[in-house]
Amino acid sequence: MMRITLLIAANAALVSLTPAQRVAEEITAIKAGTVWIGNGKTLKNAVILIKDGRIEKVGQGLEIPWNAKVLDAGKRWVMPAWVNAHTSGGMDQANENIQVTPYLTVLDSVDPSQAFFEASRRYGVGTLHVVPGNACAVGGRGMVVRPAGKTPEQMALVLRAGMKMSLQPKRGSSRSRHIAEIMKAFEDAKAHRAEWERKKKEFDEDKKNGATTKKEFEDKIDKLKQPLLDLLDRKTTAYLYIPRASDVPAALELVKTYRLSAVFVLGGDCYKAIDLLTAAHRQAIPLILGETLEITDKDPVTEEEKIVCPARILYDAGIPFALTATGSGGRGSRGRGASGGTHPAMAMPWWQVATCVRHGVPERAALEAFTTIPARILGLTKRVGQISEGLDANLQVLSAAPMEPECQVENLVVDGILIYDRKRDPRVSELTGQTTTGASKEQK
Amino acid sequence: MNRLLLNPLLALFLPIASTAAQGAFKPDKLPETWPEAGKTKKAAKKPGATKDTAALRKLLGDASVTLVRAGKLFLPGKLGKTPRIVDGKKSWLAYRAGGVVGLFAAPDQPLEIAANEVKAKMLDFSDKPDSFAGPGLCDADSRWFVASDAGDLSVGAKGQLEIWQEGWKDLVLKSGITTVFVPAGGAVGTSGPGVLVKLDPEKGATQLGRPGASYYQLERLATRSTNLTRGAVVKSLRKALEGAKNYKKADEKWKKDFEAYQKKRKDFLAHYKKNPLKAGEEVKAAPARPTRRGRGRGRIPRTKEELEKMLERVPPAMRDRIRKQMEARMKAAADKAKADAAKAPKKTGDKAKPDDKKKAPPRPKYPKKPKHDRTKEALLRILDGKTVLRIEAHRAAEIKAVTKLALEFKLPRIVLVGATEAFKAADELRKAGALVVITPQTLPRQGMDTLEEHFAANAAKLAAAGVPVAFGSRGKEQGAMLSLYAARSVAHGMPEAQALQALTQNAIDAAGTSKVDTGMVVFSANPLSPTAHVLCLIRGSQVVRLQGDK
Amino acid sequence: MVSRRIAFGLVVGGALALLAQSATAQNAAPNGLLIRAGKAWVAPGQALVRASLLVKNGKIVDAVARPTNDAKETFLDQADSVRDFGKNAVLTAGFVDVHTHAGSDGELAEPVESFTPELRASRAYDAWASAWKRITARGVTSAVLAPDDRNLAGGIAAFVDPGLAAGSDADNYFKMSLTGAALNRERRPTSLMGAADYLRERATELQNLAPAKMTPAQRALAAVIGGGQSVGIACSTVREIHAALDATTTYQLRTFLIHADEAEECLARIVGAKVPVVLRPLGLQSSRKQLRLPGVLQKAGVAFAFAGENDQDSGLPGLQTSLAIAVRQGITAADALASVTTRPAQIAGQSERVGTLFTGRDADILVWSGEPWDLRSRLLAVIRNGTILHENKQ
Amino acid sequence: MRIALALLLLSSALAAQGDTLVLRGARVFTGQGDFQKGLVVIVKDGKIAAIGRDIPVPQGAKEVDCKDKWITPGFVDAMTALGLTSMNENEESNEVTPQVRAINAIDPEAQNFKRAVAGGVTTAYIMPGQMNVFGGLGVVYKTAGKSRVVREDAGVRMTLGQMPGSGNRSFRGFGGSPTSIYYRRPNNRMGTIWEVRRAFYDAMDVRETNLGPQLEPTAAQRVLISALDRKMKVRTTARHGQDIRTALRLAEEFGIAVILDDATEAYKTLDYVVAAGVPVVAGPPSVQAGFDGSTPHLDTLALLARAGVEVAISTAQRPDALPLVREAGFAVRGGMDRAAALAAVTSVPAKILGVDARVGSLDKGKDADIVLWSRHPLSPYSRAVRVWVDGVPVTKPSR
Repeated sequence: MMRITLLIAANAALVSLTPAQRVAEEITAIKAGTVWIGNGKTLKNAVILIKDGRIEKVGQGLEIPWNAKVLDAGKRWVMPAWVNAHTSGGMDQANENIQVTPYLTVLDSVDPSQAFFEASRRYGVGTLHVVPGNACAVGGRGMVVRPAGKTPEQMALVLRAGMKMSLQPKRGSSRSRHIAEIMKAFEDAKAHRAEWERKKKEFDEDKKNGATTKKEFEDKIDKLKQPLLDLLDRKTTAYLYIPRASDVPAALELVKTYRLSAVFVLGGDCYKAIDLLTAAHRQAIPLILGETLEITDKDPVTEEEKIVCPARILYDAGIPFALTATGSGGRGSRGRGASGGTHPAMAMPWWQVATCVRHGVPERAALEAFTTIPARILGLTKRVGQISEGLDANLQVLSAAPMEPECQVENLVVDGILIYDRKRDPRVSELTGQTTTGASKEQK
Repeated sequence: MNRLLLNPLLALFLPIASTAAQGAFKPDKLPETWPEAGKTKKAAKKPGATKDTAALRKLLGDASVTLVRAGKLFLPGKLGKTPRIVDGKKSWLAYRAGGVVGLFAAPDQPLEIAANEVKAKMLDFSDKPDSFAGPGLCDADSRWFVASDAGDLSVGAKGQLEIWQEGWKDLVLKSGITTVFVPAGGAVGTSGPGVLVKLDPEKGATQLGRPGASYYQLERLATRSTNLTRGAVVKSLRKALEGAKNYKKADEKWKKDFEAYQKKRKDFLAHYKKNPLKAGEEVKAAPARPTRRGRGRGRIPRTKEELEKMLERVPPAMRDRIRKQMEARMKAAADKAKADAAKAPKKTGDKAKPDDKKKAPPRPKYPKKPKHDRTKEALLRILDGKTVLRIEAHRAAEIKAVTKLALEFKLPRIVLVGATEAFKAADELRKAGALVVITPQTLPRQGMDTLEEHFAANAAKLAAAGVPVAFGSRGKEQGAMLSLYAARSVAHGMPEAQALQALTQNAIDAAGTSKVDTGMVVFSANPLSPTAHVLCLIRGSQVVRLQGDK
Repeated sequence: MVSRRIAFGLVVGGALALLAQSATAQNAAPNGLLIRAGKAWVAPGQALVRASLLVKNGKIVDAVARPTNDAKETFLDQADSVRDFGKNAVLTAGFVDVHTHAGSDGELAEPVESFTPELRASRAYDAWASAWKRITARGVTSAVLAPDDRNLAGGIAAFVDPGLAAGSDADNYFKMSLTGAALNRERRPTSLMGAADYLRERATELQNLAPAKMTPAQRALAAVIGGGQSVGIACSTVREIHAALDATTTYQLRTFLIHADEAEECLARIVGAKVPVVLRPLGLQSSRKQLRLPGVLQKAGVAFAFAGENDQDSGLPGLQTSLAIAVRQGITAADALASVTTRPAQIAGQSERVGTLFTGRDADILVWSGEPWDLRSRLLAVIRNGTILHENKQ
Repeated sequence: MRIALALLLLSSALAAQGDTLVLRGARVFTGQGDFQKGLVVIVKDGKIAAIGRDIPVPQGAKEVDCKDKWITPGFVDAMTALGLTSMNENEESNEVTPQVRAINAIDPEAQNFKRAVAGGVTTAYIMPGQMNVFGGLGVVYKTAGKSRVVREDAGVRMTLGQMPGSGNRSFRGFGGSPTSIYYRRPNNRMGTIWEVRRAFYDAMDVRETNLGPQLEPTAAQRVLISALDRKMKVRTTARHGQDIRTALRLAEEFGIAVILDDATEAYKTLDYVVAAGVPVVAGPPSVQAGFDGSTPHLDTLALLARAGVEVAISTAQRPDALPLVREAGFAVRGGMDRAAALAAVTSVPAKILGVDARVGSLDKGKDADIVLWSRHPLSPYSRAVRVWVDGVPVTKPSR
């Protein structure tokens, strides 16, 4: 029951969208040329039936009800919408300047009207796990959102998702002081709880011995330290950003000493510590790769430069990985520095998948890195990531197979609502001279 | 646990696991771990005939032993013994996984021993007259495996090294360096321990056990500071060491308070168990001590003399204005006191309170536990002598200040790095039992009068004065040239055995973990000469034989 | 009374005599000095065991190997003073530093104009600068003072005996530089393209110009084009080396490269051009590439020599360290010794005067306590033109 | 180890020069039209000996199996700064330096050559930077192999817009010392055009008044005279709409053979460009930030191709451009059809540079610059499996 009311609220909100998103129609059936299910299988000329925002049935030759609102994607590809497991886009200020702020949450700073969400719709991203930035030791709680909705609450899929942590020291402070601050925060939280338990035990003793007449123990654990204690009790998962390969041992040690349930978000050259990453994988720590998928690595002895793809190295080591678009790629072009700075194209998931395939990762593994694996990391395998019965209707319609150069995201359906149509995208018409009604502008 | 060590004296008798035996620290006598450098004792016995043939027979039966014979054999001086270069024809050098076992005289007549009994490996290079066998060399201050933007390793080098860096293989194969010590270093203050890294052409680089020397960075006083202020450089270290001592004292005090608290707690509960509180009553918390706030400023003087004494501190121009204000306040205070006295009821002097209330003990206050502080823990390990204190100092005044501090705090083992003007403070260094790591890379700063070819002459003079010396390359590729730079000290008068000792055992001692196996290396010539290259490497039981220089 | 005055006279007389004697020893070469030592590297790879050398008025007369230690040499009668340095002393020829700016830093570059071919370094040579004393104490008996790397065409280098005034015939090779130091300045040319174009412009001017009408600058350039005077081109990156070799082919120059740090990447072109290379001295500050370069050049068969540069006190003796590190990198001892004696002499075109201990050469002799490339051996004495310049007693 | 590699390549070059190659079984794009099945390519002595359906195969030829792979001629990048230190490498002592030659400053071992050849580009036009009004003479240069120069002095570079003036200081108050060489004209677009006109008029004076030896044209004027006689192409960098129209006006005024470079805002002045019939070397379509104030569009190349303009795709000396084959893929995403996009990186730039007799297409007698792709080259998944330059394999078979 709660599900439906939430849906209606979301539906109403979608319709009255900001002017930029004039597209919002309910879809209950999709005719598709080929459907990439998500577990490697593809169906030809299939029909997808949607009821109450969930996928009701997927199959060939299904009978479409007469009053269904149909989206005809006859000759096109239909895929599950991308799932981005770790991004700090969509907020104008992603970092606090105090190192340890576990009590903050992105719910207060996500801005639905940001261009980042418009770009996510254009690139076919259906689910985003928005977390604070990389500059704080303990950044705060993230949340899983969909790129449509007027307020953060309406966009939310999971209000309280992972806790963001980062081993990236602030400018000026050293790597070691950064780790020491994280440890100190954990030690303080533990000491605070130990003190609270001691006082409670003494209160019970007093009560038993009649030394006090109060009914029960009034002190409470400090609300600011509770999130850290949840981390220690493995109630929340820590998304730990590791900037460099030499930080991987420190990350593993942190996870071991405080027995955290963690997800490692790997920075540029973490692929060099591949044996430590295999150990992490064996401890069931999921790995997420950043945007730098082509790094020019200079051989110290022969000084030859070769292009290295971390995704290929993880694939060769048999470690499943998730890909992400951290939302920073889009902002202006960045020179391809020696460490392979991100090219603006890297903000588009299809380009990251293509880069991995070019470096030898099979297409299925690359596509799953943006669909089923991030869904599993976020624990939403029953909601997003695949096209199968019971899951949310998060689908994207592509103009051609991902391997074709002409492949574009034509439509994006989230929760059964069509929220993006390429022909009615103001930004595309501005960049290609066609007016929004398809006529080309240069006749003017 | 180690914080429970009582006072340093007790430390002498408790067997400290990780370091060699700690001799009682008498400033004049050299602590046992540092070899008697410079003053070569007359070799009592005939060279080569150190152990008799029975020991040799026992070793031959031991599979883990490797016996090496070459043109010349070098035995480093450990635990105070002097290093010796021995003619290889007449003796064998025995080596086991833990380190060099010793020199054994080759028996004149061949030993009758059954072939199958001989399980030890025998390597005979004595056919090459100028071949040379000795322990692997060690670079006392290397920058290998340091991340490119390391900036600072103050939590200690162990967690921060990029152990997968390549390019060090020719270091091992060409110049026989089998171990490097990567120091921590960072902003002013205590930094974590450095790391000894074992280099093996096959198995790659591995970091060795619990790191030893922890590094202290003195303030970088402006170069314009004069000799007078330079002594103050050690002020921050002194404060830190004293802080560590107080930390230990506070910890012990907390233990005692905690026991007292538990006792008080027990009888507090017992008392209320006998006569529990009635509803609504509460135990009065112990009366809080009046805080100091508000007592100093704005005090109103009670008598004329107090007023005059206070006015002395007031600048003369304002004195009469302040005197008028104060007198007005004194008068108002006096009137108020009189009014209160009149109003307050006379205190009844009766003692009729029920005895159990008077006897009722107040709720005991839990003693505040001192916060856990990692830096102070590190400094305590330095005070106990478990880790070596490693300080970079170049000027004579700084070096003298550091040695004075070491004597004052009875630090058994300190290492000075760089020490460009150490030759001026040679006897202070010898008294403090310090080891000096000479880094040829660091150019002398202005304001220092250095000798011609500064680092070689400096090393030779220190060795002559009995101060143990080690060499550090402070770089990556330059590590391969370390033995050449040590050779330059030989040209300045340092005996060759001392130079080799500086490249092997002293460098390991400077790393703070004295029990380290740097393996055995057989060179084609004396490692100090540039024509030397590595013929054979032995580490543990594994022998790597190299054909010429690949 | 009297005795005191006489004694006083004697003392003064003695001092004067002593002074006179040491003065004479300083400049006029003793006729017939016999030097005995354990070994003499008469030329790289050629050793005389138990050698004794006869030196007469600044030239080497004869060098012979004694059959036994105390056998008498045939020419013993000609020598009127004998110096025996002991049986493990080693004699070598004096080191030749083919590219140095010692003693006259700052005066060896014309900051305003980049193309100054007519400037002569011999004008900026300060024989009495203290730097020369330190350099001779480290074994350099003849050097070439070259203009700085900060000009496209710096001028003409000067072959000098450190400490002695330069003769009129001191002019040596022509110095050019294509390094960044010469180009990124606010004057023409500012880039390699500009430099090639500027050179082409200056060269075309000379084509139809009679020597009489040439300005000194043009005459200096004309002497170089066509292979007359040898040219030293300073270059370090691959692109600069290629530009230098292009200029060599277009104007048929007799070139040798100076520094050529990235020679390893364009080795094929250098081997093809058959040009010698003058390398930076090896020492504490050398990078991985510089340490590897001598070995690479020797394997490819490229002749190389070590320059002393300005050899500021880096804590190690200049050329001897380059020798030791070269041998450690795998260069044969003879080849390494040649790279500081005979090859620089060939490059400076003075191989018939310095570089070896053959008869008729200048008596520039170094006496070592052991093999020169072993850093454990000290320099016992430096003899230049037959006079013992420097001796350390230790 | 590096020398061994260099020698290996050298020796393999000599050895391979001799043996002939036969490439069979792949879909082949010859330079025009679309991919054709069943074509066999035979390579001998660094040249394409024969190409066709069923042609006799000389015995002793090395068979290269190219089953279900795609073959294209080596790509030609018509505007690059490969081997130069940066895209702004110029002789900055003077604003008009048409006589300076880029070939003097090329480092043949530069890493960007290796990256280019790994992306399938075998020939590149290298020209000086954009900081001078007249940058200098470019060179058509092979990105690998032994003999690298294809055509010297293949065009003089003229840069319009703000870039030539951006380094200069206009008046003393601006903190520049008058003696510095950068205290000079031009300082804006008008100044740049004025410098162009002055240079051309000086060259015309010298050309008309043939006074013999006294007034010999300087090297710079000789280049401009050959441009005026249409013997030398003028590569004009014009990004802004108004710069494109100024370039076309200068072409008419002086009768010079202009090639438009980088033409970012060509979609604004499409009719003028079509009318002028001038070839265009367009910039990389994947780059979203314009230069010099211009605003790029995704479909510029599609519009130019559809309007019949002779258009080539290049990386336009931009450090943030993707490899050329990816830029062609982005052009297709912008609406350009595949055959036109492939031609725009092979035969069309070769024709514009005047080297189509040797490179740019797979015909008999042309250089054997061949690239073997794992998929259709324009697909985002494609990878250059093997690249041959002059019949010699220059890339290690990639994983």
